[in-house]
Amino acid sequence: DPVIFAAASMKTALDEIATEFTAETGTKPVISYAGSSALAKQIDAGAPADMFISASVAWMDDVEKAGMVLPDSRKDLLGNTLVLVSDSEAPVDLPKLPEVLGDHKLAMALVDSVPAGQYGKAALTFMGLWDKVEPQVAQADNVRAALALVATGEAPYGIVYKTDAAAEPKVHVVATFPEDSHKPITYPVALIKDGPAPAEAKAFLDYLGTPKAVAIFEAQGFEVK
Amino acid sequence: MLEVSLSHDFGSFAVDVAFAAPAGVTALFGASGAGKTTVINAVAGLFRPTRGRVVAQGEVLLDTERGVNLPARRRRVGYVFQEPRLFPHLSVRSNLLYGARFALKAAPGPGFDQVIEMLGIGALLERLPGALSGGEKARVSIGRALLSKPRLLLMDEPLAALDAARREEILPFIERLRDAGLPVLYVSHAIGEVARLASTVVLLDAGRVLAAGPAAEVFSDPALAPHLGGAEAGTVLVATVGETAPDGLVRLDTDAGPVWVAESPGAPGTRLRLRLHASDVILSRARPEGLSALNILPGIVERIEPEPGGRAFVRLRMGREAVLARLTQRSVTALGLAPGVACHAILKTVAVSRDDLGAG
Amino acid sequence: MLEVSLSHDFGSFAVDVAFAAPAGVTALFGASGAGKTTVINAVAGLFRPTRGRVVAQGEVLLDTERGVNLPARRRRVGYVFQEPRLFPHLSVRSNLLYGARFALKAAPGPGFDQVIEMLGIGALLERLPGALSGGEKARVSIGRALLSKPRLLLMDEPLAALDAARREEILPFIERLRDAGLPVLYVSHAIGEVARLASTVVLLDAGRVLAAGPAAEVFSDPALAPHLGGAEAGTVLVATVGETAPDGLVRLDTDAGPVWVAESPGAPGTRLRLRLHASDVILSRARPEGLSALNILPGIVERIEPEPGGRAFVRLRMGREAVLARLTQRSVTALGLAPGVACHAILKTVAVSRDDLGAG
Amino acid sequence: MSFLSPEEWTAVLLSLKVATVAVAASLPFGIGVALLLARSRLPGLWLLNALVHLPLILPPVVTGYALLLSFGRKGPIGGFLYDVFGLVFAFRWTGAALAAAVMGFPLMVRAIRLAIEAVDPKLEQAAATLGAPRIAVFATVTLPLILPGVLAGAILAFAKAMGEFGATITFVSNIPGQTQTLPSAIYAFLQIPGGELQAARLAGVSVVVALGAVLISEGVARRVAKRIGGA
Amino acid sequence: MSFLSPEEWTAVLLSLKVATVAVAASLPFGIGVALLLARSRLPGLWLLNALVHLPLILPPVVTGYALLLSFGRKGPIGGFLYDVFGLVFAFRWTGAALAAAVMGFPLMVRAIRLAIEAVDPKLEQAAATLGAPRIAVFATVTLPLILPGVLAGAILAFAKAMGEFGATITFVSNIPGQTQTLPSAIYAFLQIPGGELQAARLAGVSVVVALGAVLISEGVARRVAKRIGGA
Ligand SMILES: Nc1ncnc2c1ncn2[C@@H]1O[C@H](COP(=O)(O)OP(=O)(O)OP(=O)(O)O)[C@@H](O)[C@H]1O
Ligand SMILES: Nc1ncnc2c1ncn2[C@@H]1O[C@H](COP(=O)(O)OP(=O)(O)OP(=O)(O)O)[C@@H](O)[C@H]1O
Ligand SMILES: [Mg+2]
Ligand SMILES: [Mg+2]
Repeated sequence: DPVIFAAASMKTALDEIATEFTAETGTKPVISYAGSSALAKQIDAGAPADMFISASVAWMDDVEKAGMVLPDSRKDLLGNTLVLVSDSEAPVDLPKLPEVLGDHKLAMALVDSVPAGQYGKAALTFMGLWDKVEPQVAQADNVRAALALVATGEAPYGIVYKTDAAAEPKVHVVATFPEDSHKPITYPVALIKDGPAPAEAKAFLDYLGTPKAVAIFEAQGFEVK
Repeated sequence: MLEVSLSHDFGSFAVDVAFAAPAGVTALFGASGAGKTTVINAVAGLFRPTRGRVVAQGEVLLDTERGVNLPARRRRVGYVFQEPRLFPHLSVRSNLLYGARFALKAAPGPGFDQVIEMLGIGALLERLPGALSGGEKARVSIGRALLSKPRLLLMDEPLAALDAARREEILPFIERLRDAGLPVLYVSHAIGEVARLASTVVLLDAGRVLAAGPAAEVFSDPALAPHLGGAEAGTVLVATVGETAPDGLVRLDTDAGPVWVAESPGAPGTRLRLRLHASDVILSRARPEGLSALNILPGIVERIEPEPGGRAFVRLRMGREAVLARLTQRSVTALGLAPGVACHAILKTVAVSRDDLGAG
Repeated sequence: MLEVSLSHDFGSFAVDVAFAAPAGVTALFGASGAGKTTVINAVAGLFRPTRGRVVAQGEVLLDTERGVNLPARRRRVGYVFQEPRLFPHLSVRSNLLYGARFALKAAPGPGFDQVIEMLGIGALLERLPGALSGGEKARVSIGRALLSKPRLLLMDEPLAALDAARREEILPFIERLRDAGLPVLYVSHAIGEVARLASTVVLLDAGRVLAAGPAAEVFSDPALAPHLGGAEAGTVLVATVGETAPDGLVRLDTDAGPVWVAESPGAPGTRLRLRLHASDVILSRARPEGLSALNILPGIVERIEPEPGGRAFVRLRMGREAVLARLTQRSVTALGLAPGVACHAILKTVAVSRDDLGAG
Repeated sequence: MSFLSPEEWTAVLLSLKVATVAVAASLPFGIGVALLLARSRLPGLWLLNALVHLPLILPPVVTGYALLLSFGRKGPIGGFLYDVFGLVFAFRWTGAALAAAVMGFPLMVRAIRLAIEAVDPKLEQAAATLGAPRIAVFATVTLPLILPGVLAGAILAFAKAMGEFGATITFVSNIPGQTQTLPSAIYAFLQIPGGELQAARLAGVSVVVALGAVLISEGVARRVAKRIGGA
Repeated sequence: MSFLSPEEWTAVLLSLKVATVAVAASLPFGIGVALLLARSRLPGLWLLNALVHLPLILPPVVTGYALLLSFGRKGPIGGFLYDVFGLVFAFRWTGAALAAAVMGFPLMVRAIRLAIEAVDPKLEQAAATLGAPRIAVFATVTLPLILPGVLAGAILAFAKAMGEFGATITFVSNIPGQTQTLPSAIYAFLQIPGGELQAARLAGVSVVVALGAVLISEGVARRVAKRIGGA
């Protein structure tokens, strides 16, 4: 069976698609969910993976640079949107964020290393807000943890992906960052050399483009590229 | 005054003991495994028997029936354990002073310097107990109990690890404490120690009291001799210290007649208990002449109790006192001894050692 | 044959000891803290002195100069520690049998049943050591050492925690082992035990050898009496077991004359050592008549050594032997004793106890 | 120190502070809980025992999440502590210390408990017969005798605190200068391609600092043990 | 069991297997290292001591990464073990066990060492005078006496193994049926929107299973300790 290394944030959608795929083909993809960085390093170290779905362009670049990617198999699979969430419903005018925030915390993923954090920092910098909010930024090790800080009320605001915000009833999207404020959010996918089941992996990669799969991705809030 | 009664079943061993200890030293005597330590632990509050009652000087320490069980820390007993149980992390000095800080300031008790001097542990004060010799540990352990100013002293074979000379320095100290009114419950296998210290003896056997009473009675009972070790049977005479002769010998006046001893047991008029080993007493029908033995006491044969191994105990009545002699059957026959026959008991002065003289 | 020499400085205490122990029991005798355990530990291989040499039966166990230091496990000594050191997690039976599995199959040694019977620990076999009484632990510890089939027995106050009766059962067993050729290094504060068992005595004082030699010599040396406890001085006579009379008494033939005893010390012809306590000997110028004492030995006064406290040691020469008597000065004067005077030594039969008879 | 950026230097100091405070503050509780578990016969103690083990059994993230829910400003305990004592854990170094203390607690308790269970009750009995009240027996006999265990527990907890990351970042996030400990900084470097060298550099610092502390405490512990072991 | 999906059920069993194997396989080494650290006077031992502490001091991710680099198929040790013994750790459950063993090792060693340091050398001396060779002394005296410590160490390591996540997922990834342990599964749920309940459910399972094992071993340890403690 094909072994898929996928960013942990895709679990819901990918599990569902895999179930459909199994029903149709009888092939059962084995999906290992972990942080993109861990997965990339494992692939570099010779992990028996057929496919890598990364939440970060940089880590896919890394794997590609290491020569692990099957030529021409890489493509951008999904896109996402960056939003400001809060535990209150009142919409926020982004340029007023520093005032609205006061001396409270703004929850983000690690701004220098985790993609969601990097995108968020870029967006805030682009809008000229970064310097003002920087001291108040609480960086979590991933988007989900940042969201949890908002959901529990520890931080009144947070910057997360739309996909995360959608599933958490305790938070509300109070603003959306303009697309041009940061590099496009992209989830690249690629087939990996020397995997245990290359043919089935290829089939699953193709299946990710079928309308059924696209519908599932979109239901989770992803943009399918 | 100490009253002890307890019963407990360990499964393989059961104790069922009751005795009363008047003031002074009460010796618990008995074979290994007889239950001595068990009894002492119950008095100390370290062992709670199924049923039991311990009353010390009027205060109820334990009464299982009424649900009274004073914790060990409030019983104010000074316990010299059978094994030393020193605190390994504290210096000898801190071990010795451990109990002092919890003791009543006003309570009487020996002083620190006096105790370390008596025990000969002055040079050890800053050492840790770990590297002490067996006897040194035992001495520190005695000192620790003494310095806690107890109102009752429990001593479980305190001198077993010590040499005769050292023992000779510690015993008078215990005697002085006893004479100052401190009740002592004393376990020992050395009958000399017991005879010297104890006014009361409780003889234990397999968890039961075999005999209990004044030391004189218990020790002169030929029936108990096997439990005491036959060689150790003897009589205890009540004596008063008399004149000291120019040659240094001291006359003790007893109901059986004067006895000259070489040890100085106290000022004239002091009342003492004098122990005569039955094996040390020689009998003669006629009054012997020209012997080195100075003590010749006349008496009447009262009872002859044959012993296995060709020996016999002969009890001589001398006024209100009685003296036990241990002879061969051959001598009994040769001398024609029989109840009612008059004869003399011969006793060497030097056979009376310090161990045989206890304060009355 | 055991040769021991060692010197070591603990800072507060220094040992510097050398002695040779011929076959039989060698007693280490000395006050608490004299260094007895230290010496024994060096022989066992548990303590490595700065300089030292230990040779047992020709084999070098330790020689610091030549860098030889046989580990304890290969010395095959049976060590009865001063404190019991039983394995707390093993039953009494497993403790006893611990050494057996490592012992040479062919080595001689007492049997299991024999040992537990002698020690009276048959009922304890399945118990854990934790809840044993002090004396029970001591006995198991003795058994454990005996059952390891050692070629050398080290016993550090093995009987200190035991009652007289139990001691009386164990001592003959040790005597038998000794007679079977097992060398024993024996520490005890009980001079009776030492006199009975030991052919050689090493007297230690503050880490140094004060006297070493045959037991008879050490014990009859009046100069050493204070170190032994004055009451314990005495003479050791070489004796041969003679006839047993119908009344059960046994005649021992000595160079000083016949001595009747009540204890049965062995078959006729057996050679023994007979210890006479100086305090037990009565002197008379004329041969006394009609006394219960059966043993009357004629002799000549050889030396009179006054003692403080109005006493004196009188040495009587009797053929090739000498007997020490301890009298009051008053008696010395009254009897007109002086070197060269003929007199009789009177000794009670029952005063010779089992403790005073040791195999030659 | 040019080898470390000022921010990293701050992270090093913060890690040390967090670990030290975590150990110091949890030690009394650790001893108390160990005593209860080793000595008490209360019926519900298995629950306490279970609770103590939880941070070991659960992934650190879960523990961090649980801390957030209970000790957060809106959490039941956190709210109470804030209202009554003005204590705030969220986004503060105190929170990092709390997380580290909780994560190290099972290790600390276990070591101390092991030591308590090895104490010879006969010595405590001896102290009692000498008139020592229960607290004095503990302070003068039990505590000195378990000192090697207490130190071992403290060392384990300290080392754990120096390395703790999952629960800490989940609970108090990563605010440079306030809650960014060394492990967070290391983690951050591992999240960017090519950050391994940087991560290794910080890991090296962490190892030197923490091991230094551990080995020094070891020395102390060894001396203490020797002193007592002479018995 | 409908409460758990078949995959989750597999993860539970795998976690138990991994933890058990990790503890069982590392125990001999743990005892050996503890013995060395407690007893030996070799000069370089502080290094071994440091090495043992490392997994505690470093963030688990770093340990996992270090394992990946050295025990991976391309790593120096991993390559050697594969070439010589055919042993593969990377991306196998054996690797998860290795990671768990390494992470639990400091805890195990510390507990055992504490127990060894508390053994009365006089008992070992007694065994030696009775002729017991060194190994026999260890097997018949030392080992039984440190059993409570060994059990405590094993329990700590087992609990840790049941909760280990950072090093495991970094080293062997999170492959269902092969390397997906309970903590990895919990982690995965925590990474997706609305996964908290699922995570909590699995955490509950983990707690029940691991605590069950821990409390049972506790009972055993307690009985052992009591047997010896009677001394
Ligand atoms: N490691 C050590 N450091 C300092 N002094 C020591 C050490 N070991 C023993 N000693 C001292 O050496 C002396 C002799 O000790 P040892 O145990 O040999 O005495 P002992 O003759 O057996 O006495 P006891 O009859 O009391 O058992 C003691 O004073 C003891 O305190
Ligand atoms: N917890 C227990 N379980 C079973 N038996 C016990 C327990 N405690 C004591 N015993 C037994 O009770 C008996 C009496 O013990 P104790 O310690 O009182 O004896 P002792 O008279 O002090 O003997 P010793 O002179 O040898 O010290 C012993 O046979 C001992 O084995
Ligand atoms: Mg006892
Ligand atoms: Mg000694």
